[in-house]
Amino acid sequence: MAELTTYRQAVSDGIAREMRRDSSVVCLGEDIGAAEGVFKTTTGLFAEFGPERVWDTPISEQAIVGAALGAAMTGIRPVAEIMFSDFFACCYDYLANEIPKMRYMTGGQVTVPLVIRTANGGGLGFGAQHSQAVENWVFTVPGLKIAAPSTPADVVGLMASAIRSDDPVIFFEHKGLLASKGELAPPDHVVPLGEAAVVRPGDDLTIVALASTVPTALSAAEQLAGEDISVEVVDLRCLVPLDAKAVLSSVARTSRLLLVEENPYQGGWGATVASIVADEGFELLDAPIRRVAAECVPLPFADALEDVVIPTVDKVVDAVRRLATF
Amino acid sequence: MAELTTYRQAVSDGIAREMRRDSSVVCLGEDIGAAEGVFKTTTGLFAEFGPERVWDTPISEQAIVGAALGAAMTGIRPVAEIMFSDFFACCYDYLANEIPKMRYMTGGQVTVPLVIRTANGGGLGFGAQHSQAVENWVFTVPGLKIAAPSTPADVVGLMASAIRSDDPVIFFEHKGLLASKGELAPPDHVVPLGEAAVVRPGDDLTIVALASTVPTALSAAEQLAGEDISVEVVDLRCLVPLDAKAVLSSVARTSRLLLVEENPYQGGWGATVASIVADEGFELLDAPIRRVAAECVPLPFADALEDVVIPTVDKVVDAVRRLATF
Amino acid sequence: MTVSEDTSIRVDAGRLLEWYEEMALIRRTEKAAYDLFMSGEVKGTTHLAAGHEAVAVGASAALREDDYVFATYRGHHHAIARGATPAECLAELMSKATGLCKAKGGSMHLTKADKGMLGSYAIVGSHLPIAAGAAWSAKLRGTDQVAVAFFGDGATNIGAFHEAMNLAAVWKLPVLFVCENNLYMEYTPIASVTSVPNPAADRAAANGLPAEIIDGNDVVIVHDTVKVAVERARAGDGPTVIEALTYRQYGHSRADPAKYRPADEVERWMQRDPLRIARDRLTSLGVGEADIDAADARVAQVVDAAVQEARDAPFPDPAQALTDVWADGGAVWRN
Amino acid sequence: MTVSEDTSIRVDAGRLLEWYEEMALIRRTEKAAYDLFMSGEVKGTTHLAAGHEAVAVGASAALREDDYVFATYRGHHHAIARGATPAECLAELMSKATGLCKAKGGSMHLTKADKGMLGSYAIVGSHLPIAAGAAWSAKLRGTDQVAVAFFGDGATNIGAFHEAMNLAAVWKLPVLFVCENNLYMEYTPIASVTSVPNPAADRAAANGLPAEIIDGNDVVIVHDTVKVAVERARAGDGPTVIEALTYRQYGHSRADPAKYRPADEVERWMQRDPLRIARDRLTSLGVGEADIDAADARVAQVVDAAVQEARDAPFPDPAQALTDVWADGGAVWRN
Ligand SMILES: Cc1ncc(C[n+]2csc(CCOP(=O)(O)OP(=O)(O)O)c2C)c(N)n1
Ligand SMILES: Cc1ncc(C[n+]2csc(CCOP(=O)(O)OP(=O)(O)O)c2C)c(N)n1
Ligand SMILES: [Mg+2]
Ligand SMILES: [Mg+2]
Repeated sequence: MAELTTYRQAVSDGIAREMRRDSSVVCLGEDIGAAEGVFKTTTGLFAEFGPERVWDTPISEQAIVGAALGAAMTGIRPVAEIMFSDFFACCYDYLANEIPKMRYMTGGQVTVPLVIRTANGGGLGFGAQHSQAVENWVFTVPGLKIAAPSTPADVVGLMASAIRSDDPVIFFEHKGLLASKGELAPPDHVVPLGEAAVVRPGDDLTIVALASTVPTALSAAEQLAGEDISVEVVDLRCLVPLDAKAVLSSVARTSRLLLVEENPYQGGWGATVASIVADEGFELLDAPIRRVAAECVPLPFADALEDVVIPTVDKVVDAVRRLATF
Repeated sequence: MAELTTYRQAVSDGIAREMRRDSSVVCLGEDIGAAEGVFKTTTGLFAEFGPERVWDTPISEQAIVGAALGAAMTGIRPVAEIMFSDFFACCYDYLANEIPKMRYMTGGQVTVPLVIRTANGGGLGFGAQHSQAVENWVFTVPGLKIAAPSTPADVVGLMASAIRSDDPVIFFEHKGLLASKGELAPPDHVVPLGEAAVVRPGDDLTIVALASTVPTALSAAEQLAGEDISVEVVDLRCLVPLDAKAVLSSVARTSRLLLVEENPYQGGWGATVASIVADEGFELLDAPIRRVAAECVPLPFADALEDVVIPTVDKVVDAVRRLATF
Repeated sequence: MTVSEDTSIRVDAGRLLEWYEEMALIRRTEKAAYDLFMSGEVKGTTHLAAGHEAVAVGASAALREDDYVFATYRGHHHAIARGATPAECLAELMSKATGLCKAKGGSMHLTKADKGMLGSYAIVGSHLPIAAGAAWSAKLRGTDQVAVAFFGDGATNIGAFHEAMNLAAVWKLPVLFVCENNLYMEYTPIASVTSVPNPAADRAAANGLPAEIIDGNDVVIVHDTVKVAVERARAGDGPTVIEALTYRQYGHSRADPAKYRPADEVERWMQRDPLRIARDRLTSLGVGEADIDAADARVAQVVDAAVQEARDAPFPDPAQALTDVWADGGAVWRN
Repeated sequence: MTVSEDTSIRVDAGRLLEWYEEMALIRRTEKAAYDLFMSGEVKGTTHLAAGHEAVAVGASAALREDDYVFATYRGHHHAIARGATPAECLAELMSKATGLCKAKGGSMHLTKADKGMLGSYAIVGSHLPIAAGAAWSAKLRGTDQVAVAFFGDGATNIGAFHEAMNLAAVWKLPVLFVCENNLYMEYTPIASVTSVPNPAADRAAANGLPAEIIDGNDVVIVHDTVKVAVERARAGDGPTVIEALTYRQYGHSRADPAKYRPADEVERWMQRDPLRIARDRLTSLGVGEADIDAADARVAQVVDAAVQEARDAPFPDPAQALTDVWADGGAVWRN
């Protein structure tokens, strides 16, 4: 069996591999240097690459992302860290109005090869302003590629693609997965942006999941196997490019679709996937499309409350049971 | 027939009516005072209510919306203007992390009765950073009420509800509709938040539309009537609260649903509505759910290009024809 | 450190003893919070303000009951200084139904609205415009309330700080911007990412505002400085920036051992513990050690009881998760 | 106005005549843009820089070909000063396929990347951190390129300005922050919403930066000031803030008649037209009126031809709407 590593370590590894390959890759962010990141996801980078490649910034999210953009326009491949994805709101002008529109507005004159990495999602008890899963925020804006891996190997493989991409990529590292373990990525491991993975094959129903909801879906599938319900789990891995074909071809076999999203139901990414299937896959469906997403409330602090709000294995199992017998 | 007025004038009227009723209603924003707003949507307010009720601000979107929040927490009913809705990105922390979460995070201690008004949408040739329809940006965040009227009377009626609401309301005024005319709202006209309107009854297919896409849908419906396709047009008027019942009960009669959205397809509000119907209305449907939304690109400047990107009457007519014969 | 100790300051011994006790109460509550975090009874994260007590207590003593206070995620001291009990604070940290915010907020979001403590904000700098807005509201309503925003040195490099100062200055709002400069952001020294030596004070003139740099560990100096600024604000003379030099006695958050801080720096600041400074002042004012120790003993009792009370409190009813979004108490977003 | 005219400045007459011609070219192009807007051939909006020519031409003359320039929606002058032709600018405004940005950008987004003109930004202040990033890139790549960000007085109250200055100062980036202070935001006088008299310059010290306040209508003064700042930047001595006082000769945008401006103020500034100032300097340097008029005539010819060329150009192929999102030239977001 391959060696195991943590998702957290995979982040640093993935960045380091690219920094070794390409000297134009430069990191910036708050506390990422000597402190190695508040989530320890930039471990070893400062030691290996030094202050010319790993830059500590002030608490200035607009300056961080804005500077990354300016650098990307002029020959650097910046990898900017926004400590918590909730803080995307503090630099959203760059995410929504500047970065994704730059190439288009200039008629293709300017290319923006940058990565914005961020710790995303809940599960660590950080409360309403530090726990959100906000892939859907950036999903509203055309012009950004969006990766959200669920395993250490995918972290490395997608990081390689993200950093090598000539397009801007928003890279979500899930806080709740940081301590999880998985196979070490082999050398030169590259996962193309926009390819979903069938992480568990099944026949009765398709679950489409992303990042933290992949293990949730897998646990549910495992439990449901004991009830003779065969669930296929598709890990989208990216929202843009969106591997809609993978979803549609799974639904073509299972005829049933459940989306499991960490973001709130209203405006969630799963709604777009659902709408594609409700259009292009309408004739494939034998049952309603359902979404297990977060309740439409801010994230509460207490575990007892949080469990009511976010998708859990129980909720997924329950939803599958009801759909399977529809 | 009732007197006519413009949508633009209805905005000022709607605000003025509430300012007369309640002295705690205070406006702030860029160039809204003596200059009466760059879209002339605060006409007469400064003259009638003076500088103590109508405050010109610096170009500081965070300060505008942040100050509105602080004032709302302490006894004022601020009505803040963000000149173009694209600039929501410049104060998105307040829209996403502060305002909608305040009441919840404090366990109900603090109430936030504020309105943020903004000129939204395309059609005036202002390019990629001044033309977006961004209802979907705020729709990703639970805790905000969202109004987007399509007629002068609804502007007044929804403005009354928004300003009287003890919850935060994001109020979208559509730039492309400002010059359009409609019936003057009667005195004391109030349209409750969260009630859709069937603006054209029909039997064969339901179009759900919002703001600018309402007239687009109505034109399409008119044209299709000549082809003996009877289209029902539902004007959502609000995204939160969402009148899902109105949509479902229309679809219960027509069995066919088309959503017409100005925002891009990816992450659009229509996806959430589609997903509700694909779940709760699955058995009502005789055809796929379709969405005519903007293409997933930034908004181009030239009209010849913009027409390719945004929903047009032709695109709606075409989509309805194909769905009606499905 | 550029702080010159002003020995000419006069203060009533009885009042100072009250302040001492309040600071001790905060200190002991923070210690309890730390222990509860380490034992797993507080989950998530917590940012302790031990070392910063003089800022909260000194400032609070200069405010009226109906004034407004806005704090950061490192805000336990401000909640307590404004009258939140250790029991309700700890209950919040421990996810209990009796918490200040019904366990919906957590350590980073202590709020005690009925005491004018209008929240702890976890997005750096976000509350500065909000505090300006509360001050604007006071002005609009014609009260002479004042709003005070407390923030860290790290917050001085974020745009919202600049926007808030400018708006407050132009509108002459009754707001104080009080920086608790503890030399560090999370783990990075503020000096390494800031273009001026005094991150808050050196930015004041850019908005035409007066600034004071003070010893933030001396409760008397804090009180006296804030008092003057509050009077200015109430008189309609606008905002003041105060930069209070202080130091945190724990790490940034959670179990951070703060290894990035030089030992001699820590040592120097521990010598300048706000409780010790206050104790010295009390002694020199003739207050006996026994009286001070009695205050400590009272505090110990209160906090021990608070821990017990919080421990005994129930977790919230899960149904509470779907309340409190809207003013009607509910969370319904669609029909 | 605090500008003192420095009569000791020396400049080569030939060079100044070139600058004059360039300014005249901008002026005439703006006039053409105005006429085309009024006749409906330019749609949407347009923000003319007539009156601001000396800033663009003077600064540009102090830069190298490989330096970077970042401008605002009021940016035609910078595009032209960096080498964009009037024809390609007007074509962009007229939604033509031959426009600088293939008619995808429009008046507010002129960009000429191969001349280092890295864009016109329509969100106030947004480009200031971006310019700092380009300067950071130059530093990282070890070139000695400089980035210059031009912005309005209104932009000085937005957070991004503060963040950009601080980052640029801390990292000692080779960037210039050049404010075109024309006294107004859209319709509101900047003084009424700004806490200091010099909106840009008075904020520099807050980030440890040097500042200059200059006559932005005198191309020679602009050139000389920028030159010194550029040298500082290239030498690794960090950013400079320059506040150039100027005035717009049209309204804010579209057909705005700018009625909110007092007649005597307008009159005073029209007297200080940058073209007139340059013409006076030329005459005092001994350049004959005929030579200057010849420049005007050349410019008229170029711009008239440019209008014709832009008029004759085709509208873009609709298929172009779905290109240029990604580096592969396409816009595919799903399979
Ligand atoms: C906008 C934003 N960026 C980053 C963070 C992460 N963060 C939390 S506390 C902190 C350090 C803040 O330092 P300072 O303002 O000095 O306050 P202190 O913690 O020292 O009291 C950072 C970077 C945040 N909460 N918000
Ligand atoms: C963030 C943001 N807020 C508001 C606007 C609307 N707006 C466009 S130009 C302008 C005035 C800007 O004034 P100034 O910076 O002085 O530049 P000038 O137009 O005078 O050249 C405003 C408010 C905007 N584009 N971006
Ligand atoms: Mg600090
Ligand atoms: Mg201006």
